[in-house]
Amino acid sequence: MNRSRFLWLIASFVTAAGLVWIWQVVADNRLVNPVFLPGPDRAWMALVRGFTTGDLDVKLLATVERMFWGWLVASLVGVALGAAIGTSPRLRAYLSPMLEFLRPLPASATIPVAIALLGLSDGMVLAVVAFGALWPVLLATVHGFSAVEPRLYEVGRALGLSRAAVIGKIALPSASPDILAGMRLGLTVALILSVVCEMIAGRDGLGTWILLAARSFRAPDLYAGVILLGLLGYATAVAIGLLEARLLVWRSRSR
Amino acid sequence: MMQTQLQQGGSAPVISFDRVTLAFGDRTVINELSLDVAGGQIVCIIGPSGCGKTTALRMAGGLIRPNGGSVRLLGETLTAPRRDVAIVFQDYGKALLPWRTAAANVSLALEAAGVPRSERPARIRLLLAKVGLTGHEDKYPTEMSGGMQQRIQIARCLAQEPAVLLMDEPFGALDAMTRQGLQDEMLSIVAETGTTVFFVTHDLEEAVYLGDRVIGLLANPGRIGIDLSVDLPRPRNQLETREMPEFLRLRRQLFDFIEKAEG
Amino acid sequence: MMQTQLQQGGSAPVISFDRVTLAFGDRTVINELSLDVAGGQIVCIIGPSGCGKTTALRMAGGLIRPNGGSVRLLGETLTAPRRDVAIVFQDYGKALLPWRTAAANVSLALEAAGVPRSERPARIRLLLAKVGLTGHEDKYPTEMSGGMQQRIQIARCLAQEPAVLLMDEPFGALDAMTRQGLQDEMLSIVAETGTTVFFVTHDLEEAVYLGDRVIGLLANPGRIGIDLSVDLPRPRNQLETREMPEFLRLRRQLFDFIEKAEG
Amino acid sequence: QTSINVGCTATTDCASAAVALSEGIFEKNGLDVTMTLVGLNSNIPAALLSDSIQIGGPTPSVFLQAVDGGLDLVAVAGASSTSATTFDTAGVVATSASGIEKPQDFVGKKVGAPGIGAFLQVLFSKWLIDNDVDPREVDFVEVTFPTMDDTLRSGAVDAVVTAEPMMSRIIANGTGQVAGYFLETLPERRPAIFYAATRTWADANPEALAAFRASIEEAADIVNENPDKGRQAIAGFTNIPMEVLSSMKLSVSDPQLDQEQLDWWVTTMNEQNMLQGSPDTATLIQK
Amino acid sequence: MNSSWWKGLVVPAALIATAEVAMRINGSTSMSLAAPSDIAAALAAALLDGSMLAATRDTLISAGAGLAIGGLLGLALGILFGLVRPVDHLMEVTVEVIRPVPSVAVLPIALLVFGFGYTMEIAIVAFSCLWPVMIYTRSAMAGIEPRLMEVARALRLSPWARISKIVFPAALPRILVAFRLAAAIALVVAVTVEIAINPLGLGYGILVAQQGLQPALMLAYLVWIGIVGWSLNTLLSLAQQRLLGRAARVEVAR
Ligand SMILES: Nc1ncnc2c1ncn2[C@@H]1O[C@H](COP(=O)(O)OP(=O)(O)OP(=O)(O)O)[C@@H](O)[C@H]1O
Ligand SMILES: Nc1ncnc2c1ncn2[C@@H]1O[C@H](COP(=O)(O)OP(=O)(O)OP(=O)(O)O)[C@@H](O)[C@H]1O
Ligand SMILES: [Mg+2]
Ligand SMILES: [Mg+2]
Repeated sequence: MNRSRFLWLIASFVTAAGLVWIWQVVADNRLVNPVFLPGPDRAWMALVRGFTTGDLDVKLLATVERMFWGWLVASLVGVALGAAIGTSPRLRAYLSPMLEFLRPLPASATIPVAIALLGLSDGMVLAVVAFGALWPVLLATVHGFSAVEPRLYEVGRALGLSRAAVIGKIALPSASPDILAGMRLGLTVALILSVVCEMIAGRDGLGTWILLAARSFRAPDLYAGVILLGLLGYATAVAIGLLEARLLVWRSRSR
Repeated sequence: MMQTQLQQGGSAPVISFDRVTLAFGDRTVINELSLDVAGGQIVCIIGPSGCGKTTALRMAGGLIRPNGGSVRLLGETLTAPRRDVAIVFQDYGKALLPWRTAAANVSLALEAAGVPRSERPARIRLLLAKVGLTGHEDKYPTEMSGGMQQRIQIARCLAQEPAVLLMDEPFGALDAMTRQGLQDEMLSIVAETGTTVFFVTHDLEEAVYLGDRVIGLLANPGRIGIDLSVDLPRPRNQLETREMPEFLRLRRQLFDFIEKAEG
Repeated sequence: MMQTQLQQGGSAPVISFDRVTLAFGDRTVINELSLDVAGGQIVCIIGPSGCGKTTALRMAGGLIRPNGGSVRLLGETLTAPRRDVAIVFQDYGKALLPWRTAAANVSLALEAAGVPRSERPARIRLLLAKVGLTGHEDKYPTEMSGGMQQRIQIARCLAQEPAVLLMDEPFGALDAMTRQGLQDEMLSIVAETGTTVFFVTHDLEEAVYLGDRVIGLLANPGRIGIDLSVDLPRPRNQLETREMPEFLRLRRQLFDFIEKAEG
Repeated sequence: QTSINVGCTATTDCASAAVALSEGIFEKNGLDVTMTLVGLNSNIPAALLSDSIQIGGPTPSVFLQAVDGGLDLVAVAGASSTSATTFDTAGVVATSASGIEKPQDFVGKKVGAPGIGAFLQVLFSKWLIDNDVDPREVDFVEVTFPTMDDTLRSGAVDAVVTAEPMMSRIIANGTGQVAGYFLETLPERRPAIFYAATRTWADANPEALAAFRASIEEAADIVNENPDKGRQAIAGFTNIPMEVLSSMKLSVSDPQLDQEQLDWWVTTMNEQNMLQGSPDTATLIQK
Repeated sequence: MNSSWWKGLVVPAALIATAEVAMRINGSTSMSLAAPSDIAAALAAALLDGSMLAATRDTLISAGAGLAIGGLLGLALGILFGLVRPVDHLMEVTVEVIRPVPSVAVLPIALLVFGFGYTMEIAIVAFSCLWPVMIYTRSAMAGIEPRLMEVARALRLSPWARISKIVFPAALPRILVAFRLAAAIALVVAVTVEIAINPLGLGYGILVAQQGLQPALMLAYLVWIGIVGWSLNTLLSLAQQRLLGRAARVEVAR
C-alpha cells in the first residue's frame, strides 16, 4: 500500500517533469513570444536569484501567513455557519438569502469598501481572504449536512442526542468528506485571494512580486512567482491530503 | 376479523395506540389502529410484507407522528423520540455510523446517556460479548458481515438500557443458532429489567417463542387482523417450548392467518 | 469434519472453486475452499454469521478475487463480473438506485442487456408481478418497506435472465407467505430455464426445501463443514415436501451441524 | 479609411485624442477612431501587442520598462508634458500627525503611491533624490486613488503621492496637507504620457500615422487654448463628472516628442534602478 | 417556506438601515462609500438608461460560456480522475501545482494571447471554474455507495452507461453544489477580469465609476452584481430541485 503510493508519487512527479520539458521545448523553439513565455530554465534562474539576492523568502512567508490565517478563519466560520444553517431551517430562512447575495461579490471590487471600513490593515486582508475562502467550505458543509443518511439522524433522535451532539457525532463526521473537499478548495481560494489582495491593496508578498514583475515586463520573475505559487499550492494540497487520510480512514478501509 | 382486544390486568399500558391513522400522501397506510401494550410485555407483530409493521413501530418510537389519533408512551402523548425508548432499525446497514468502529458505535449510546468515559470500555466489552462480537471491537461496519452489523445495532440499543425496546426484524440476518442465542439473551434481559418490547418479525415461530402476545396486521390499510395471547410458561426453552402443543397450535393459527391475509 | 465432496454425474461444473483462499488484511476469511456446482443445480450455503458466506458468493460473482486458488465459471477463470451471472445482494437497501423508481430499477438490467425501449415496460410489469409488486411501479425505494425493496432487487436480477443466480439471503426480510411464494416462483423459473443457483440463507428449512445440495460452512477460517445432497422429489410442495421424513432428517442434520459449528 | 483603437487611462493627459475624436478631427483626416478606457496604464503595452488597441497612451516609465523587457514598441506622438503652470496638479499629501514637512522627513515613513514604479512615484522619488534623500529609505505601499483618503485617514500610511482631482478632496476633507509639489522643480516639457504603437503597426501604416499626428497636433492647440472643450471631451471619454473636471487644471497637451526627452526619463529611471539594460532611445521614436 | 420569504430580508434590511443612518449622521467623505439611498438612486438611473443591462449581458455571456466550458471540462476530468485512480495518481502533482495559480497573475499574458474581448475573459473564467467542479466531482466519486458500483459491475454496464446511469446520478447532488459554487466563481472572475483589463461588462462599469469618482455608482454596480448572482443561484437551485426530482424530496422529507 505505502510502497505503491510512493511509486505513484514518483510517477506523478515524472509526469509533471514531462510537462515542464514540453514547456521548455515550446520556449526554446519560440513558439510563443519569449517576452511572455520564457523557458523554465530562465524562470528557475529568476527564482534562485529571487531567493539568493532578493527577499523572495520574506514575501513567500508573508503570503503563506496571509493564506493560512484567512483559510483558518474561513474554515471555522464556514463549518460553524454551515452547521447552523444545515441543521436549523429557521436560521437558513434568515441568513441564506443574504449570504447568496454576498457570495458573488468579487473581492477585487470589495477591497476598496473593505479598506474604507477596516483601513489598509492586515485585518482587512484577513477579512477579504476569509470572506472569499468561506464559500466553498460553507456550501460543502450545508450540502454535507443535507446528505446525511436520514436513518442516522433518526438514530440520533432515538438516542436523545443533544443538538450539539448530533452535529458533532453524526452530521460533522458524515459530512467530513464534503467539508474536506470544500476546505481543499477554500485553501486554493485563500491563496489566490492573498495574492490578489497583495496586488490591489499593495501588501508586500508574492502578489506584489508578480505584479511588479508583470509591470516591468520581467517575465522570468513573473514565472518564478507563479512557480512558487504552484509549489505552495502543492504543499498545501499534500497537507490537506494527509489530514484527509487521517480523518477518512473508514472510507478507504471499506474499499 | 377476529379482533380479540385483550386488556392486560393490573399494569397501566406502556405503549398505547389510540385510533391511530397514518397516510403517506393520499395513501392510508395505517387505519384507526388501537392497541395497548402493558408494561414488561413482549408484543410481537407479524404481517405480510408492506402491511405497515415498520410504520407502526416508527410511530411508537416517535419518529413519525400519526395523521389521526394519538400514540402515548407511559401516559404521555409522543411528539418526539425519547431516550428511554430504544429502536433497532430494519435496515441495519444504514443505521450504523460508518466512520465508527463496532465499539465506537456502541459507545454512541453511552455518550448520549452521559456515561463517564472511564466506565465505557468495560460496558462496551460486556455488550459486545452479549451479542457474540468479542474480538471484533475495532472493525468498521463495512468490514463486517450483515449479521454482525445487525448485532452491533442491537448492542447499541441494549446500551441505552431502555424502558421500551422497539425491534424491527432484529434477527433477520442471523443464522438459526446465533438467532436462538440472541432470542434467549433478550428474554433474560427483559425478565431481569422488566423492559417492554415491541417486536416486529416475519418468523412466526420466533413470534410465538418470544411473545406474551402476537398481533397480526392486515394490509391496505394496516389494521389488526389477529391478536393472540401466548400462554406458554417462562422461562422458555428452545427445545421444550417449541415442542409444546400450545406452541404448535399458535403457530398453526398464525400461519392460517398469514395465508388468508396474503390470499 | 464430514467432508463428503459430491461429484455430480454428467454435467460439467458451472461454478468451481479450486483451493480458494481469501484474506482481508492479515485475517484469512476463507481457507482452501474447493467446491464444484453442477449446471442447473441449486446449491444452498448455510453457516454461522460471519463465517464467509457472503464472501464466497462475492467471489463466485467475480466481485472480489481470491488471494490463492481460482474460481472458474463455465470453465473460465473469473476476473470480473459477467452479465450472465446475477447477484442479489444481502444489503438490499444499498443495492438499489435511490433516484430510480421500482420499475426504473428493474429497467436498469434490461438497459444493460440492450433490450429495446419498447419492449421494456411489458417485461418490467411481468417481473414486478412475479415478485408481487404490481401497483408499486412508481414508488422510490425510500417509499417502500424492507421486504418490498428486497423484491425489487430480485426482480432486477431475474430481468438479467442469468445463467447463474447468486442470491445472498434474498428472502431474509420477507414474511412467511411471501417468502414461500417467491421460493416456489424461483423453483419454477429454475426448472424452466435451467439456471444454476448459489443460494446463501440462514433458514435451514429454506435450504433443504430449495436445494439440490446444502453446504454448511465453518467459521475462522471459512471452510466446508458439511455437504449434503438433498434427494427430495421435484416439483416440491410447501406442505407435502416439508412433512417428508427425509426433509425432517436433513433439517435435523443441519441443525446439529450449526449447533456444533457455533459451540 | 483606417480603423484605429486608441487606449488611454482615465486621466486628462489624453485630452488631445479625446478632443480630436469629439471634434471630428480624426474623421476629417480620414481616420476611423474609437477610444477605449484602459484600467491600468501598465496593461497598455500588452494591449498594443495583442492588437486590441493600435495606439495607446503609456507613461514613459511603463513604455521604457516594456521596451527594456523586450517589447518592440515605438512612440508616435506626444500627449502631455510637464509645465510650470500645472506643477500643482500633483503632490504629496501628509497627515498632520506624521509631522512631515520637508523631503528629509520622509525617511522611515510609510508613503502610499498609486503604483510602485509608475509615473508619480518615479517623479516623487526623483524629487527625493534631488533633495538628497534615498527613496529606498521610504516605505512605499500601493494605494489606489479612490482609497487614498480612507487609507490616509486610517493612519495606515503617513502620506500619499497623489494628483488632482483626489488631491484637493483630501485637503478639503482635512485629512492632510500638501508636504511638497514634486513637479515644481522639474524641467519644462518632460512628457507625462505619449502615444505609442508597436513598431510593426507603425511601419505598416505610415499614412494613418501621419493623419493621427496631424489630428493630435490640431487637437492639442484646441485643448491648450480652450480647456473647456478638453474637459467636455474628457468627461465624455472617462465619465468623470463635469463638476469634478471643471475645478481641475488640464495637463498641457504637447504633441512634440524628441529623443532628448526620452533620455531624461532613461536617466531618471536608471537613478532608481528601474531598467535592466539601457534602451536605445534613438530608435524609439517613429520617424 | 413560501410564507417566510420575508425572513431573508430582515437581516439585510437592518444592515441597510444602519448604514443609511450612520452615513446621514456622520456624513462620509470616503470615495468608496455612499449612503444606501444614493446607491439606490444611482442603480435606478443606470438601469433606466440601459447601460447596466448591456453590461450585465456582456458579463453574463463571458461568465456563462466560461462556466459551461470550464464546468464541463472539470466534470469530465473529475469523473475520469475519480473512476480511474491511476490517472488521478499520475496527474496529482501537475494538477495541484497548476490549480492554485491565480488567473489574475497571468492576466497580462492572457491579454497578449487573446487581446481584449470575450475570448480572453471566457478562457480565464473557464480556467477558474474547472477546479472547483473537478475537485467536488472527484470527491463525489469517492462517496458513491460502493454497492452501487458493484451493481454496475455485475450488470456489466458499458463505461458510458456506468457513468450516465450510476455514477452521474449518484454524484449529481454534489455536482450541482459544485456548479453553484462555480457559477459564483465565474461571475467573480469575469468581473475581476473586467476590472483589471477587459473593457467590457459590469467590471468595466465598476472601473469607470471608480475612476470617474462616483462611489454611489460603483456601489450600485456592486449591489447589482449581488442581485445578479443571487438570481443566478436561485435559478440553479430551482434547476437542482427539478433535476433531482421526487427522489430527492422524498429523501429530505424523511
Ligand atoms: N416514506 C414513505 N413514503 C411513502 N410510502 C411509504 C413510505 N414508507 C413506507 N411506505 C409505504 O407504507 C407501506 C407500509 O410500509 P412498512 O415499511 O411499514 O411495511 P412493513 O410492514 O414493515 O413491511 P416489511 O415486512 O416488508 O418490512 C408500504 O406499502 C410502503 O410502500
Ligand atoms: N471488506 C472487509 N474487510 C475486512 N473484513 C471483512 C470484509 N468483509 C467481510 N469481512 C470479514 O469476513 C468475515 C466473513 O464475512 P461475510 O460477510 O462473508 O460473512 P457471512 O457469512 O455472509 O455472514 P452473515 O450471515 O452475517 O451475513 C467476517 O468476519 C467479516 O468481518
Ligand atoms: Mg418493515
Ligand atoms: Mg452475509
